[in-house]
Amino acid sequence: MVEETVALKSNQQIGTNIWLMEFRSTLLASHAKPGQFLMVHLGERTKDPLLRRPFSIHGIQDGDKVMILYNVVGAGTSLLSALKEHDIISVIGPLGNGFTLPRPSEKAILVGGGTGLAPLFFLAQVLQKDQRNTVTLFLGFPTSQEVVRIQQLKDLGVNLSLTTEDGSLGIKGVVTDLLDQRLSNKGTTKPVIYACGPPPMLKTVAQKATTLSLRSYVSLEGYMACGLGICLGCAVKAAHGETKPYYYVCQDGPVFPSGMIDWEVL
Amino acid sequence: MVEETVALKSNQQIGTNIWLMEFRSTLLASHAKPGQFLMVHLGERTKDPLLRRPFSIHGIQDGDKVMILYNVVGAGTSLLSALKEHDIISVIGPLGNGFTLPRPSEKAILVGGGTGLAPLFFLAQVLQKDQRNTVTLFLGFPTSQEVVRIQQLKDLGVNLSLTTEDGSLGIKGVVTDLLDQRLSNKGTTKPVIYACGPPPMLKTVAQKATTLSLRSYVSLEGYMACGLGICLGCAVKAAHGETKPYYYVCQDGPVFPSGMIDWEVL
Amino acid sequence: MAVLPDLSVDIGGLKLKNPVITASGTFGYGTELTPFFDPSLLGAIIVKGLSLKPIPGNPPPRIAETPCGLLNAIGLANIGIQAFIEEKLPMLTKIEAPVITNIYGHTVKEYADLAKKIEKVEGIAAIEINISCPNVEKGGMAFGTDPDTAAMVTGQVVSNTTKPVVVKLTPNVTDITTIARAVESAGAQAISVTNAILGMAVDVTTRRPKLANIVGGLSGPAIKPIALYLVHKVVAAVRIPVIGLGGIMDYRDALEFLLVGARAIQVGTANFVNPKTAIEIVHGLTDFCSREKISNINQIIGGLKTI
Amino acid sequence: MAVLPDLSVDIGGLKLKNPVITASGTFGYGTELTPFFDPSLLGAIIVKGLSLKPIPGNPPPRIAETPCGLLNAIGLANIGIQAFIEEKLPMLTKIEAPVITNIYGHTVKEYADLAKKIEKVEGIAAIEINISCPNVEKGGMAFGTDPDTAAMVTGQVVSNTTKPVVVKLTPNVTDITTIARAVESAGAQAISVTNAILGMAVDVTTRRPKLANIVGGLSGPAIKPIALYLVHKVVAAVRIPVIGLGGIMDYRDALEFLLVGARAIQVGTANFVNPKTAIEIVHGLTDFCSREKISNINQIIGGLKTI
Ligand SMILES: Cc1cc2nc3c(=O)[nH]c(=O)nc-3n(C[C@H](O)[C@H](O)[C@H](O)COP(=O)(O)OP(=O)(O)OC[C@H]3O[C@@H](n4cnc5c(N)ncnc54)[C@H](O)[C@@H]3O)c2cc1C
Ligand SMILES: Cc1cc2nc3c(=O)[nH]c(=O)nc-3n(C[C@H](O)[C@H](O)[C@H](O)COP(=O)(O)OP(=O)(O)OC[C@H]3O[C@@H](n4cnc5c(N)ncnc54)[C@H](O)[C@@H]3O)c2cc1C
Ligand SMILES: Cc1cc2nc3c(=O)[nH]c(=O)nc-3n(C[C@H](O)[C@H](O)[C@H](O)COP(=O)(O)O)c2cc1C
Ligand SMILES: Cc1cc2nc3c(=O)[nH]c(=O)nc-3n(C[C@H](O)[C@H](O)[C@H](O)COP(=O)(O)O)c2cc1C
Ligand code: FES
Ligand code: FES
Repeated sequence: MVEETVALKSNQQIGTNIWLMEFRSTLLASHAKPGQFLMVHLGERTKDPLLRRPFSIHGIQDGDKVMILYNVVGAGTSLLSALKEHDIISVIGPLGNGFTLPRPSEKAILVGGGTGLAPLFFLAQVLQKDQRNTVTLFLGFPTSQEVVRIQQLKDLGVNLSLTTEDGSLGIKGVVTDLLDQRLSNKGTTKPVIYACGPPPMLKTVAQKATTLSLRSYVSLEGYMACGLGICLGCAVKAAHGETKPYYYVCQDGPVFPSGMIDWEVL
Repeated sequence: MVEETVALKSNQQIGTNIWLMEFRSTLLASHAKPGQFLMVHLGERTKDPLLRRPFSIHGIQDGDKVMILYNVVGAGTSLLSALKEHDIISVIGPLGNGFTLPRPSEKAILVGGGTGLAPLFFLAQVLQKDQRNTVTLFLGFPTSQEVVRIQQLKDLGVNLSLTTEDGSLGIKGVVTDLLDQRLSNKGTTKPVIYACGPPPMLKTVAQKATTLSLRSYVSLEGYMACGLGICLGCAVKAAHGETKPYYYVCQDGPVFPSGMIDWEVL
Repeated sequence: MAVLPDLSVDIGGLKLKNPVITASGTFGYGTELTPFFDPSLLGAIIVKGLSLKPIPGNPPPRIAETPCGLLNAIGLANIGIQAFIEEKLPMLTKIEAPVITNIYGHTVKEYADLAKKIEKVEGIAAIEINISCPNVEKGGMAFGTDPDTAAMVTGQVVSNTTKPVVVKLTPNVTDITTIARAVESAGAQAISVTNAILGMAVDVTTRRPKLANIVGGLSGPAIKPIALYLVHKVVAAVRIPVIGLGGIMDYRDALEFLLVGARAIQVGTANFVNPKTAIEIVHGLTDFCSREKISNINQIIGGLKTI
Repeated sequence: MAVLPDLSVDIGGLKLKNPVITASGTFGYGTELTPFFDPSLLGAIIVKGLSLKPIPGNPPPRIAETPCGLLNAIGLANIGIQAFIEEKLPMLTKIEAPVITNIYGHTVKEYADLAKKIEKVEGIAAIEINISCPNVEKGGMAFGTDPDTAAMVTGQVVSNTTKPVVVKLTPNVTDITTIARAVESAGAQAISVTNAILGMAVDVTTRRPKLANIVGGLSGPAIKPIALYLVHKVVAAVRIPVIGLGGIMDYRDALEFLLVGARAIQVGTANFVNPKTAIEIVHGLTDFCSREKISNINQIIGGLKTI
């Protein structure tokens, strides 16, 4: 875990409200694991918004280029989107546990909703490099307007399927439909599921995994003040029977085996 | 008085911590008088700093181009300096009274300390256009590093003299030295003095003007919350014998005949 | 086209066409911002706090900016009730929105005298009492920090006027509900929450307080969470309507106050940042209600979901 | 080269090598931020508030951001004093800065029991009492809102320990000086001002409070002017040292508190934004003193010029 001041290499809008930020950091690039995140400072010029913002590491390229894929949803991400090449930001990371990689024998299915794609790209990068098994990636978006990074994913060689809610691209429906379809296909070996996206989607994934006794990992987005385990702000309720009443997303997660979480209250 | 949302035409650093901002506004350009000011919003992305910042109108060019010359001294001006061409800001103006122009028979001496130059440039523009009398402009700066807009002033045709405190450009000393020298020169008609700069400089100018019974106008920089006469925040103490205990810089000023102000407490 | 939502609210007998009011001391004497919008479109206008005699106010600096906030120690500068009635009110009566005078005194009697003076004047719709000022008879603690004193001031004003009386509470108390109940019992028709919060700031370069008065009142977005909590508490404690204010910058902030139960809201410091704030909030609330198919703003008031 | 300025201060018998302390609840159990800097370089470390039994804390959401501020309702989640002593303290004793435990109870007896437990433990330099928590025996009003209760808690802790006792006051009172004097009389060696200020926020989209607990404590730069004013008042009211905190983000903020008379300062919310804040303040104060030719930090403390 380090705090680094980096100069942006680029920060570009690549979809409706979606931006890709890139900077170089040998330290972060060499230590980061898929599923880990960064706490990004919004700049020295203002104290509002006050807190850093958590973003998954979207991918590592050319050995030292770190990428963040983000949705502009509020004041903080709006400030970020105004940054230009050469602007300086402070980032802390890599933080959190990251995804537990599949065993060589296991097939991975990655399920992403919207910018839930962010950490899955990095995971796909790493898994494809292994070349043990082709990664299956299911992505869902509201409309074709939000669909980004498709060519880059294809270049990785993943087995990609898309849904949009309005049917403007890929299959009409939600991403968990694809998962349903795939899991009803009994022939193959039991896959491990890796999911990131809005809570209702993760809940559906978790339920399916439980029903079919599959291993599944979900990446959660709790509200965070510090990202460092010192504020105890990012609590999520642990499932009944777990040893702790709450887990802390920044320390115990952001990736959890889906069975560890109490989905009733999420 | 209008509120206008304008797109920046340019916003460039032209000296140590000194920036020049330009935007087009036919409305402001056609109504503004030298000595009036604008309240500039710092952008929608943040509430810190909260308040608009007051800046003199530095000049009008090409009929509709409004200029602001500003010193980056704190958080607000730092935010402003980060704005780029095409960025949008809201400005309110023209505000305040502006300078009372000299009578045709009178000679004007303009005295500026540092960014006190800002409103004097506009005044010089207007007076030179009149072509009645060549304007005399005395400017003082800490060092040559802060000296800006000299060529443009020369282009206006003003009679310009410079001081720097370290002697790195022009005459070594402070700008009121030039005024002293000029005023000791009894030959000419009584000039009207227009001054803008730090309070100690203005005080010196005011004292000289009183001693020599000259008309002199000073442009003050009080702390302002609104600039519109509704907060009563920008009070300055009126001289003994004035009808009001306080004047309000945004309404009664920012330009005052120097005799109206109580210089003891400024 | 859809019917416009009904934004009107009733504040202790005073009917407002919408719940947006400008806060005392931040809207001048009522007409200064007409270059920006027509104040007739607002729910009501509260003018600068008035005293019996003109008050010059504090020496400068009177204001200082703090993170997301504004500290002020204007010293209640005002032209006095008489000059207000003679010089300002005639212009104000042309505005088709109720005009509320905000008053303060140094003694209980001064409040009563102000009420008597205002009672005789047409064109003033209601009185808001500022009880956050020092009680010179009681060692300078603010009238609003003690329930008995607050009730006494309220009672004196109520018994000297037939106009609705709104009491504006100070936030600088241990339990605001005891003060709220005291002024309610004393006859207040409504309560405004909150006045500015005591604060200070230091210029580390000069090692001087940033305000000549040392202490000032903190307002603006910084105090919004505190104001919202106080409104929430007062709403639960009294039956009379509560007007919420403190840091409201846009219609979403206004909605927060309405949801916790404020019957109307006031816009203060925001007027300085964007003089159109109040009217933009009226439009924002109208659009919000239309979008959410809310026909009457009262359906939102107190609509906070807590389970 | 010039001699380094002496930044050491004395807080009720506790010698600190510099006046920079980390605030309870914002620095974990003391070692979490060692990847960023060596906590031995700080004046002292105050750990997360501890209770007799472990407390799971409130349901989420526990935090919400407000303009220049942070609302939190962590619910005083902690592992309990016993687990702290067994699991955390051994690591902490390697740090060469005094460790202060922050404690809270639901009853006066719980405070006394905590003091007894801590008294037996080496490696804890002092006790800070959090009296901003609800007194379950007295209807849930915070211990710190009533001078007698505040004094009683203080007295019970003081009589059960030989370690210096710091009482951390709540800002949510009408007159903080009466509480300050009460705890001073009850034997407190120092006073911390201030804890977080009560506040709330509403998500207008869901119409729900942003905190599951509805109400939370506001901290961060938004409250700095309020905190500074409270410190200014308490400094004038007591003889014992005052530790100032609330919204301190950099050494200039720290200087504001020292100038109004705080003998030391605490860094809270800022640790979340920049985990190196505390050490940067130490460096900032050192540089400031060198620049201004101040050989001893005590020359700054209380150095506010008001005339
Ligand atoms: C571990 C982790 C990894 C993340 N990775 C990414 C990523 O790779 N790309 C990306 O676009 N976003 C990611 N997020 C979410 C991102 O942090 C938030 O969108 C961002 O902080 C919003 O900041 P803002 O100031 O723009 O919005 P705000 O103004 O703070 O909020 C705007 C809206 O977003 C909601 N919101 C804000 N923060 C969160 C949050 N943490 N969780 C859920 N809702 C929130 C608010 O309730 C509000 O409705 C991640 C969050 C976590 C915790
Ligand atoms: C009518 C008027 C016209 C002005 N015209 C110009 C201009 O043309 N060009 C220009 O560069 N500046 C001008 N100023 C000053 C300018 O408004 C301030 O420098 C600016 O607001 C500082 O904002 P900030 O956030 O960067 O600094 P802050 O962080 O607010 O303050 C930085 C430092 O500047 C001081 N300061 C801030 N505001 C003022 C003020 N109003 N008066 C005196 N000191 C202040 C503070 O005490 C502090 O030491 C004018 C001011 C007024 C009232
Ligand atoms: C410059 C200024 C002057 C004020 N004058 C008065 C006043 O005369 N009477 C009064 O009751 N409140 C006065 N207030 C308090 C405001 O009406 C309001 O209660 C407070 O600012 C909180 O609201 P806000 O955060 O929206 O500004 C004043 C506030 C400011 C900033
Ligand atoms: C997340 C969080 C947890 C806190 N926990 C405690 C605590 O356990 N005990 C305590 O006395 N104060 C606690 N506080 C209050 C801080 O110690 C401090 O008094 C307050 O935040 C104001 O300082 P700041 O603005 O620098 O944060 C907590 C504050 C925050 C933000
Ligand atoms: S975000 Fe602070 S503990 Fe997780
Ligand atoms: S700045 Fe508000 S009255 Fe002058």
